This record gives sequence, C-alpha cells and structure tokens, in this order.
Amino acid sequence: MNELALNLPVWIDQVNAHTGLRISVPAHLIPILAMFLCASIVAAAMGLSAAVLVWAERKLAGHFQCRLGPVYVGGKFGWLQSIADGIKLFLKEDLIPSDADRPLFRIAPYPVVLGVLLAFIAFPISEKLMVADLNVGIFFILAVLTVEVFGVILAGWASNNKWALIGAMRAVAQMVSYEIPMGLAILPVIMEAQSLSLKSIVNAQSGGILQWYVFQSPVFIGISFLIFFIAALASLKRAPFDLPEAESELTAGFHTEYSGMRFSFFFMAEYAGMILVSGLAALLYLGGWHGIFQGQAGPEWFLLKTSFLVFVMIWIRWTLPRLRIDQVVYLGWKVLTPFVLVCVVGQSFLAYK
Amino acid sequence: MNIASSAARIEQDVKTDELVINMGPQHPSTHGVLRVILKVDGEICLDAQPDIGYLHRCAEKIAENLIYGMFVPYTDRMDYVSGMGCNLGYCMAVETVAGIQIPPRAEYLRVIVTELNRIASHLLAFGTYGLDTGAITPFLYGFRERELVLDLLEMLCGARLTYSYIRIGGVDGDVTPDFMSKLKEFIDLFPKKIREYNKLLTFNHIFMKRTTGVGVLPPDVAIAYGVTGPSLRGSGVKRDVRRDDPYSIYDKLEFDVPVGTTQHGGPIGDCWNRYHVRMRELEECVKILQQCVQMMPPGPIMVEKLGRVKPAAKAEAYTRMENARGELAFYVVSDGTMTPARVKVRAPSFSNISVLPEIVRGQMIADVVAIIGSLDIVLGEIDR
Amino acid sequence: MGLLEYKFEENIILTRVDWILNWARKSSLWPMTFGLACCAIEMMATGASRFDLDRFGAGAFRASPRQSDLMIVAGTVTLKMAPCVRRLYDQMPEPRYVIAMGACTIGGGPYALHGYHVLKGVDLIVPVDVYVPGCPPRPEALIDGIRKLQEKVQKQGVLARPAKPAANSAQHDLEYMRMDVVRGKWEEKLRMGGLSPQDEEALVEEKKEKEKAAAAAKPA
Amino acid sequence: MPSTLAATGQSIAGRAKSQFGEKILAVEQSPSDVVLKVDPTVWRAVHQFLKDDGFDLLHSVSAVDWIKDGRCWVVTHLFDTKHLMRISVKTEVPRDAARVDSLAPLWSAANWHERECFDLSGVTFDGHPDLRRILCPDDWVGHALRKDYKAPDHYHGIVNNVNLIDLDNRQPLPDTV
Repeated sequence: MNELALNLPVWIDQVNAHTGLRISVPAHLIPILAMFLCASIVAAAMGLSAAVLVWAERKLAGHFQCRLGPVYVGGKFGWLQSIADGIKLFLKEDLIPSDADRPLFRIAPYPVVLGVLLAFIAFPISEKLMVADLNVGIFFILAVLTVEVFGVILAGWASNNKWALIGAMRAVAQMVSYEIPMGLAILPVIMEAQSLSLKSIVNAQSGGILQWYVFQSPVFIGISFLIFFIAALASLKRAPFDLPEAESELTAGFHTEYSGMRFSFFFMAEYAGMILVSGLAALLYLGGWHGIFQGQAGPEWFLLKTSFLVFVMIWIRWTLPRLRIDQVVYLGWKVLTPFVLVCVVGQSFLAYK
Repeated sequence: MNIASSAARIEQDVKTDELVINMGPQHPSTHGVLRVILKVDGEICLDAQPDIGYLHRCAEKIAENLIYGMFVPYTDRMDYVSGMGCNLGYCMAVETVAGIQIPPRAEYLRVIVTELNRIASHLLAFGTYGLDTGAITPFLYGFRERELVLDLLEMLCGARLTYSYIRIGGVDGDVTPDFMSKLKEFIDLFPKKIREYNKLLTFNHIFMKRTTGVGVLPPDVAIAYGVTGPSLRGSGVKRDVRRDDPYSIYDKLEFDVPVGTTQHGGPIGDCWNRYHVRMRELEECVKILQQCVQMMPPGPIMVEKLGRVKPAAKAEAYTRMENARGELAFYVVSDGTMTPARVKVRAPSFSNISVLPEIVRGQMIADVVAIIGSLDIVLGEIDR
Repeated sequence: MGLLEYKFEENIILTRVDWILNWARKSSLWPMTFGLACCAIEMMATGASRFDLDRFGAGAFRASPRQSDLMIVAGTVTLKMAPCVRRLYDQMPEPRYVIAMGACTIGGGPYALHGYHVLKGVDLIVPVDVYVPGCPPRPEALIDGIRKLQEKVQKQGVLARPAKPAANSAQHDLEYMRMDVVRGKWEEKLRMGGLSPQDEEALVEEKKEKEKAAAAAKPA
Repeated sequence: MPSTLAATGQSIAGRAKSQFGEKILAVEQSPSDVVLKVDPTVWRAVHQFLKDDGFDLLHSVSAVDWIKDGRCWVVTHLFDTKHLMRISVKTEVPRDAARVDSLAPLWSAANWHERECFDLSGVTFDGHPDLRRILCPDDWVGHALRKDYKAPDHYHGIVNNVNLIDLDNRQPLPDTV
C-alpha cells in the first residue's frame, strides 16, 4: 500500500500528460485514496474469487458424483452460474422474521465478512503483490479471522430460531476449540523462520522444494501442517466439520433465517475463507510463491498451491460424512492439541542451535 | 446466608429449562413429512415423540369403495419406494381370500420384480442414510445403480415408481428376452458396486464412529414394539417371513438371512447394524435373482379365467410378506360383494417408527437423525 | 420485495436490465428440499446423477425456505399438512415460484374421490406457477416443468412500475387472499367456470360490512 | 394360497378353550390363521394367556365395521417369534358402544395400533395410556372407517369434497372463513 501511495502522484501525472486533463489531488488525500483503492481491490478480488470458487465447487461436485454440474448457464461449462446466483441473491426480498432481534439480525453478517476481508490485508500473493507487509502479519490474520465467530453467534441468537441457536452454539464450541491447535500449529514455522512477517517466512523457504518447511522438517512441521489443515477445515465450518450448518440436522444452522443479500454474505465469507486458509497454508508450509526448483518464483506458484489445497478441501467435503459435536470437540482438545504441543516442543529443540 | 440457601439461590439463578424443538414436518432428514417433537438439553435429546398423519391419504377408506382389482394402484403409493412388494402383499391377500391359484411362471416373475424393487429400495436407504450422516456422494452413487433397476422395471411395466405390475391372478405382462439379458448384465455388475458402496460409506471411519453404539435397540424391546424387517434383524433376531413362512416360491430358493453382528466393534442392534443388514441383503437379493433367472419355467403368467373377484361373505385373510422395510400384512375382509368390507394394512414402518422414543433417549441431536435414517421409514405406508 | 422492484418508470433501458435480472433469476432457481410423498422420490432422482437438475442451475437444494426460490410441491398435500405448506410458502422471500408436481397436487389425483383427508389441489392454498402432471411425473417431465418456469420467469417485468397488475406471484397472492374471502362463491367458480370481478367486489364488500356489523354488535 | 403356518394356532386354541370355557365363542380356521372368537369381557385375559404362552409379537389391531348388523369386530393378529406360531383373536362389540380393554400394558406395540384403531374406526380402548387421534388432526370430527362416515365439506376454511360437493344441498359456510 505504501508503494501504491508513493506511485499514485506519478501515475496521476502520467495520466494528465497523456490525456491533457488537469487532475490534481491534494497531497494529504493521497494516502486515503490509496487506502480506498486497496480496499476496493481486496473486496473485489475476494468477491470474484468466491464466485469462481462456488462455480468450481459445483462443477467439481458434479464430476465427483457422476454428473455434470452446471452446464447451460452462460453457454459452455455454466461459467456464469455464480454470477447468476449472485445477482439473484442481490435481488431477493430481504426478509427479517417478525420475532427476530432486528438490529442484531441486520448487523450479524458484517463481522463475518469483515473478518475475512481484513485478513486479506496482510496476505501476500507474491514478493510485490500485497497490501501491507505487517511485521506481525500472521498473528494479525489469526486475530481477525476470529471476528467471524461473533457474527455467527449474533446471527444464531438474533434469528430467534431454535435450529439457528443450536447451530450458533455448535459454531462457537467448534471454533473456539480449533483456534488453539490452529494457532499452535503455526508456532513451529515461526520458530524456524524467527519472524512473524509472512513475507520473511516465505522468503526463508526459497531454494527449491526441499527448503519448503513441510520438507525441511518433515516430522514436526509436517505434522503441524496436517493439524493446521484440519483445524482450518473446522474453523471454516467445512465438511466433515460442517456441524454449525449441518443441513440434515439443523436445516441450515445459524443462517436458517437469512435470505438474499445477508445470506450471500455468509456464503461468500465461507468461500473467501477457504481461499484465505489454503493460501495461508501454502505460505507457511509449502513455500508460498517459490517454485519447485531453485530460482523459480512468482504468483502463479502461489495460486497453484492454493488451488490445490482448495481442491483437497472440496474433495474432502464431497466424500466424507459429518462428525458429531462431541467427536469434533474431542478431536480438537484431546487429539490435535496434544499432538501439536509435541510438535511445538520438538521443533523448539530442533530450532535451538 | 447459609450454604444451603445460597445453593438454592444459585440453582434458581441458573435454572435451565429443556428446549422443545419441532423437527419436521418439513425437515430434510425426516424422510418425508414425519414430525418429531424433540425435547433437548443442550445437544442431548431427552425425549422424542413422533407425530404422524401428515400423509394420511385415506387408502383404507378408498379400498372399501373400489372393487378388488382397482385398489392395486393405491398399494403402490403406500410404500412408494418398494411398490412391487405392496402390490404382491395385496394381491396375495385377495387371492387367499378368494381362493385363486396363480401359475408358477407368474410366481417367479413376482419374486424377480419384488427382489429388484427391494434392491432399489435398499439403495435409496443407503443413499439417504449417507445424506443423514452428512455424506452427499453416496446418495448419488446409490441413485446411479437404482436407475438401472428402474430401467429394468420400466421395461416390464412402463412405470418407474408406481408399477401396478402384479395383479390379482398373476402379473401384468410377460418378460421379453431383452429384459432377461439386461437382468443378467445387472446381476453380474451389481456385486462390484456393492463393494464400492462398502468402501465409500460402510467402512468409512467417520461413518462407523457416527453409527456404532448409537440407538441400540435390544431384541426384546424390538419385538414388544412389533419392529420387523432389517431393523429387527439388526438386533440379532433371525426373523424373515421369506424364510419362516415361505410364500410364493421362496421355499425353493437358497438365501441367507443376515443379522446384526459385533464385527464392527459395537453392540448388536445399533444403527450400523441396521444399516449393514440392508447392505448384506443386497447381496442376498442378487443371489435370489440369479436362481430365479435359472429356474423360471415357461407357461402362462395369468390365471386363465379370473372372472369377477367376489369372495364369500365374511371371508377373511391376513397375509404377511417380507417387504423391504419389514413384515407387510394385508387384512382383507369380504362382505360378499364386489368391494371388500375392510382392507387393513399392517405397515412395517408404522411399528418401526413407534419404537423411536425408546431408543432416542440420551442420544444427541445428530444421533436422532442417524436413528431415524437407520430405521428407514417411508411415510406413505405409515400414514397410508 | 427487493430494493429495486417496481420502482421505476417504464423505459427502453429497463427492458434490457430486466432481461439480465430475469436471466439471473431463471438461471438460479434454488428449490427447497421439500418432499411430501412418492413424487419426492422422483424429485430426488431428478437431482441425481442421470438427470442432474444442476445442469440448469436449479440443483442447489436448500433446506431452509428462506434461501430457496422454488417450492416443488412433490406429493399429496393432506389437510393436516396444508397449513404447513402454506407457512413454508409464506416464509419464502420474493420472488418465489411454485411447481405443483404430480396429480395429487394438481387436483387430488387418485385420492380426489374418497380421500376425505386429502387437499384437492395445492392451488387451493398457494398460487401455482407450473403444473407438472403425472403420477408421479417422470424426471424428464419435472425438468420440462422447470424449463417452462424459466421461460415464464424470463417474461416477467422487474423494475418498471406496473401499469396494470403484473402476473407475478405477489399479485397472485393478493388474488388468493381475495379468494379466501369469497371462498363460498369460488367453489361454484370451480364448478361452473368464472366469477365476474364485479361479483367478487360485491362479495368482498358484503364480507366487510358483515365484519363491521359484528364489530359494532360486540360492545353492546 | 394358504400359508404354511396357518394352522399352527390350533393347539393353543384348544388350551385356551379349556381355560376360558364358554367365553371362547368359537375357534375358526381362516385361510391364513386360526381365529379365536372371544367374548369382549375376556379380551385382555385371553391376550394375557396367549402372551404368557409365548406370543410376543402383536402384529396388528384392526376393527371392521358391520353397519347392517350394528356390530363391530375388533381383531388382533399375534405371532410367536420363537416357535413360529400365529393366531388371531376376534371379538364383536356393538358399534354404538365399541369398547374393549386396552392391550397396551401387554405389548408396547398396541399403543399406536390402538390409537389408529380409535382414530379411524372409533373403538375406545379402556385403560389405554394415551388414547388420542394419531393420523387425523386432533380437531377432526368423526371416525373415517365407519361405514356411515361423511367427509367434512370444509376444514379450517379449506374446501374439501370439491368433486362431491352438492351445490343444492350444501352446508352453510362456517363463519371462520
């Protein structure tokens, strides 16, 4: 963002020179303009990637299930499917149940989207492509991701619907349980990289596939990668941890009463969260934008790794049955947490040089 | 303030109530329009009262107003997933009360279509049970093979779901050679697919965790509630009308009656057992089909002169048969006219779902769904 | 109702925008997971691998009525179930569409004659957009019904303020409520065909007066 | 086609006859079962006797309305899952005052079957723990499987009997429309 703020006056001058316009922006507005630009780019990118992902998921699910998925909408491959869904949801009537807590009901979807949107700020796609290289980037992402849970519980409570309430309770129990293994699973990487900045963590993994943290320390970081991935699935409420919105149990869980736009916020946040978490896993464990061989680097590598992880998430969702809430909490506290603690301790011995 | 009163006050302050939830009549996993009134304490279910009748379509009243043969299509719509079985049960009852003997080829055809329909029904149960436990793909896999079965039945009678193929005095039409070759192809193909299902769902670790030890139905409770069919056999009771009281040609056929086991490391009579009995019955169905194809004699498929079905006054018959969900019985009482005085349908799902409150207590909400799914009910025959 | 509907004067740009909005609506008809009886099995088969409703963008079955656009009434509606069906319809946000699938929902089907507990057609309680006959209809028939509904959706007016009552389901709803008031005459309409608008107005007035009289009589 | 188990109830029927004497009105053989015709006063006692003898599965409880005779049959079908025997018990009660003792204390299955029988045929079961309608809604009027039953023209403002409506002799509309 700082670079953008530095470059903006230059660009404006260039535009003026080429078109003969006389745009002048006061110097103190430049940072604000840059902020707006960044924010809108992030929001647009998030919305677009969520749309692509929804389409991809429906298409992939179709092929997993011996059918085709969307075919007709927008000509070939049904590629306009999620655009149509989006426009339709935007146009739907915005229903608020008469017994709902109206202000809370209206507010609830925003923290959910906000959490994911904020996390994208500290999210580097390549060496250059990032909004802000925060020196506590990874902690920032983990912290703002947690904001989502407020939205979920508000949604469940404000709906005044018993299914929604149970869904929200499950969501809280699950997300709180899995924050811990997820946060702890990152520690071995941080110890190895000795930095909290995502950029320096990735740059510490340059130099071919063997320098990726998963392969650099296959035991402790390898296991913590698996734990991170499982915990990420759980905190995203993706199958097999989709209990908060378990369709066959709670009709639609915490967003049972939501329709139209507000529902699409929840929907979008889930898919954007998938990208975010997969990207995070790619950055922390799989070398980020560094290629398989030494010297290869670029955003395409990062996107490739992220989309592979997203594919695995979709694959898991359409294959496995759902766990039960006691099993989910058991897994979080009694299996993942002890294992990740072992990883942290083990890696700390390895890192002590 | 002494300790006792403060304890009482704390109790009053944090007094909790149980939550009463209406599950249904529109709920994705009540398999139709069943309504279950759940009393829950957090996630633990304290009580569940099924409320039925949302699909009460007055079939028994209609039977009293129609001549015997006209009621056959209505039987399709009782257990609509296994319509052939209902056709067979009703026709057997009328034939018993009117003393009609049907030709052997018709018996074989009846068994073939009933077993095919049982496969279709169990495949649906497999798929929807996957859905209930949260796995979506088994449903699609189950339907893929179910379409093959429906194709076969469609070749016979033109309908995919409501067949009316079995008629009083025989069956509606003879098979074509094309049908027999397609049937043989299916028999060869299907065992492979069963193995695929087992890999995908039956022995899936999460699925087994979800269903093992859940909703244990002890055999004595099951019998006291009149539970029959795979749900009873899942509790380890080896009762099958086809074996105990062979109707049609089942006495000439070799097949096993699978019952619940402890091979999965859980108690007999839990959800996994009930589910697994169905999966093993699929294999038995294939065996029965193989034998029928080999043994089927030539000959007529319908009684030569059926004439009017007009049993003697106050003649009655109560015939039981093993449908996909359990013992289906038709009680036909004649009043000496062309229409029956009473047709009572003893639907297996009706008794099977009545046991729900017994086995739900103390389980979790997710288990309630798993238990209802494992009982494999069809509301059409519960409410009739 | 959404933010934009019926808020604008009719003009040429609106028709193009309407076309896009209608295209989005028809391409994304999310049905409700709502099975009543036999037809539900065929509805499931329509969503499954061989027929694959998802090809038309209509395969995202939602369990909650709040998130669905299309109610496929699949199976016999009984009198005990009828209030629930109506409530589910009321819970759906506009624009909402209803497909009556199968003979039972069209007019009671095989249960019309002696079925004392069967609703003789779901259009007695909710407005229906497309009727799909059959007992049960084959999946192809249901797909055809959905295509017909898509054609219908494409012809809707969305943004322009309607000069005369538009054929959207909200309007149907009003008509339905009117029917509710004049139900007695409406039976005859069913039998004999047609009840003039003047008659309906008169009946509504009559009903209102009756209510007024009743209200006036109460305090005395 | 008569069932292979059709006559398995003969021996127990004989024993019941000696136990209850003339309260057992007749022992008949239908094509499918041995039918024990009993007096309504010993309805539960006979079932208790049969249950003690091993008939552990209550298959069904049904009622048949004979409007011409003014009588009503109540019939149960029982099954012995261990020895594979079956028997049917039948009693006749006047249709205006159709009452028998409930079997719910003996078999849990009887609970729902008797509720259904009450709902549709209007037989009252004395001693039933929860005798409510089960299939029809709670505010339903009449018992549908009675031969003189007439379906209501309206139910909560919804038109019923559309096809049968007799426009000339139509009941007046309820005020709750």
